[in-house]
Amino acid sequence: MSETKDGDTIPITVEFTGGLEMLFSNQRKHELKLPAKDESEEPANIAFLVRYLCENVMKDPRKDLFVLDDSVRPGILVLINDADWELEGEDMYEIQRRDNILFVSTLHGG
Amino acid sequence: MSETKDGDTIPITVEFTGGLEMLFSNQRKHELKLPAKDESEEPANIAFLVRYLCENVMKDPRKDLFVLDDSVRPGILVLINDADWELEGEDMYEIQRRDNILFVSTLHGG
Amino acid sequence: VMRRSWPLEKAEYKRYGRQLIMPEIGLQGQLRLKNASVLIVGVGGLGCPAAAYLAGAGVGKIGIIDGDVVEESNLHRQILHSTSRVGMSKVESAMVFLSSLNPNVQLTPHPSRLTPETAIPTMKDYDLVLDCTDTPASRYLISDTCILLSKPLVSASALRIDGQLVVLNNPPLPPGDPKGGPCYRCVFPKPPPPESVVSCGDGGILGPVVGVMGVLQALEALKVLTRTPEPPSLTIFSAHANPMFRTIRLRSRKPKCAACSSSATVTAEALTSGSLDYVQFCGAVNPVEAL
Amino acid sequence: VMRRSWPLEKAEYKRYGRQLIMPEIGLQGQLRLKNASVLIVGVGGLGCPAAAYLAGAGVGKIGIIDGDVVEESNLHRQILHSTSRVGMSKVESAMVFLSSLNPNVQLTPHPSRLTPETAIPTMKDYDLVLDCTDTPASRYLISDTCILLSKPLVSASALRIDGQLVVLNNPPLPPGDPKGGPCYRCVFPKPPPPESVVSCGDGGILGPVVGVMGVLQALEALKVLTRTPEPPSLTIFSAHANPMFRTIRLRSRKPKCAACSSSATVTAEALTSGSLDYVQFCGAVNPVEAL
Ligand SMILES: [Zn+2]
Ligand SMILES: [Zn+2]
Repeated sequence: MSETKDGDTIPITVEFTGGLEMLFSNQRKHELKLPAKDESEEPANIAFLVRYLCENVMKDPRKDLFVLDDSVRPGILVLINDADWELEGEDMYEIQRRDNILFVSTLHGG
Repeated sequence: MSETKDGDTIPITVEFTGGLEMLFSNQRKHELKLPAKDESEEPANIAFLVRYLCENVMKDPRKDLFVLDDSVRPGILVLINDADWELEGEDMYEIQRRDNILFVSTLHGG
Repeated sequence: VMRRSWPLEKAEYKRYGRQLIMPEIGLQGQLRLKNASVLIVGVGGLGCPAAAYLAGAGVGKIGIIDGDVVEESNLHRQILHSTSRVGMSKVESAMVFLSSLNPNVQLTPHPSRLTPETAIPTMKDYDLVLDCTDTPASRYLISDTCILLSKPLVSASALRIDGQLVVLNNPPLPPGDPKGGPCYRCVFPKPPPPESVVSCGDGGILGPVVGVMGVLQALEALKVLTRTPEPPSLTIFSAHANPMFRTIRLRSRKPKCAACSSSATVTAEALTSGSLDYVQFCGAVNPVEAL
Repeated sequence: VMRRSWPLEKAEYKRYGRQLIMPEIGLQGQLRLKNASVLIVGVGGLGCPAAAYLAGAGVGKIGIIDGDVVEESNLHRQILHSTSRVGMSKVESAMVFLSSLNPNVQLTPHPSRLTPETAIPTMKDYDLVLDCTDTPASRYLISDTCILLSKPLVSASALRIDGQLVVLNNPPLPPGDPKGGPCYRCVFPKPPPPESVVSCGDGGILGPVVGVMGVLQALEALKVLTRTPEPPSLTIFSAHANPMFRTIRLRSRKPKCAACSSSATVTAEALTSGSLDYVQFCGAVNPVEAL
């Protein structure tokens, strides 16, 4: 996946908050060059981004704290340019250049 | 000033907060089409915007609560796309399409 | 019957003067607050500041529900309590503070945990509910009950240096009405896996972080009581991020939501009969401590 | 000399346990807080919550300065005070609250207004200052003194439904060093015309609005005491705006600033001799009430 040509990547910002950053090397903000096409040569969407993050960015072995059944686990909100992904088409949303994708883990403490 | 051709205006957002909105019909957010050139046919800058606001948008007669000596009065911060205007060239800054210009009156209460 | 010539007592004009002169509140708004009743579920890190500012503002009736007692480890963030009241029930301790801040407020103590059996009778007499609790199970229970009773809900949470705030079921229209505000299940249809849930006891919490969220709950409560509803949004806070606050546009009601849609399966009967087992639903790692 | 084997008392581990387990604070951070001293100038709407959360967090020494007495019209937002303490000095009332919340904190009362003559001796023994006052004159005086004494300053203000927050002089490098954080005069070189200045008494204030700003001051204070400085920014808050919070990037030190540049005219001599007349400088409409 890292062998795509330079023109074939999309620059995006991915952010983690609510404790999820601990699964991603304790880094809240990641500037990424995401491959423009997924494994089936379809335009990269959120589902592909989640797989890509698991395989290429996440060092923590506890993948189940981020994904479940090939999708983001319950209790994580996905926000595309500061809007709930439900407003944008959920994991079918096709990622655009300079999109900001924010993963928020719900908190329960008080 | 309202007779410029349509292509000769710049769409911008002007916002007022900290009490300044009371001088502008109690409206915090104004979507404006600012003439692209000032009275001397120079590109519109912040100094021109301030004059334009005084003459065309501000209904309140107490102009001295907004301007003093042809500039924004002391105690008002001007923010261009969420940065202090001192970082951008103060009132000489040339306004760009879709700029967000925020006028904040300092508060002193506690 | 003689009509009173002044809608507020003389001392109330004095006490609330700084709010009364604001066009955003005014006499009208102050009377709405005086006639309102708010239930605060949990007087911990969130509930303490929320209760203080709502009592200060002159909300007429405030109910407080909590089953815990004050511990020394609470005091860095639960600022209504005090060292000499360690061991007292949190509800009783909060009553001491709130009645000395504003004796005009009618306080109702509920010194026990909210359960599916007690939720409807406890919550039904209030206009508005604040979720200041700390488990997923209690959050689903409170949201479901608010839908069943048509109450708006101000929900906040905090952990370590992060916080979240959302106003739910506002406007509080009947289940099936898509114009009502979303509920907790619309936003989180499935509970998080129990191993992903971290409490403040386990993960830690910085006092001003949960404090900010609690004060914002009080503010949202005042807005719900005095203004028209705004589109649903989630405020997320992170003390070391820049900017610290971020506001997210949320979805409207989910067409198939288990609680607030026309095909809802959460009913008053299911709730009170105990057939909705929230601890089971949330799969608590340690069910004894949950809810 | 025998070295103690534990850097904190047993009761402190218990009390601060929820902070100690966080990597952002830890034992190191807690010890920094314990060894720190913070001066809170003004225990009104901002100072009350700021003082409560700093005392809760275990800041070792807290000084409180205020010349006012508690009034009934304060209580909707100044939640440290209470109805039975109306008429007591605010400093004394705050001491009652804070010592009962956390008896480990060493409290120093300064029951009088800060003046140009008293500013340096009052502020010199503290590590950090919180400006929780309510006039332009006091804001310039506190900022100037912080520059002269090389103290970082956490400044907040509020009116009606709006609030502002800024950390100044952080890092607190000597005047003339452009790497130091900007001061109040860098951001506001000239005072506002007096007719544009509105107090909370005249304009009104919503309790949770000033409350949020005060809690955020406590948070910024904890960050100054335990973390490296961040680039200067101004947080602006407006309760009815969407989003409610906005963060603005601020300028660095102004090369010709009257207080913090190499050509500064604000000196310790000028301050203590009374030649800097802040009330005059700010042109108070009603000088008796200013400062
Ligand atoms: Zn729902
Ligand atoms: Zn300066």
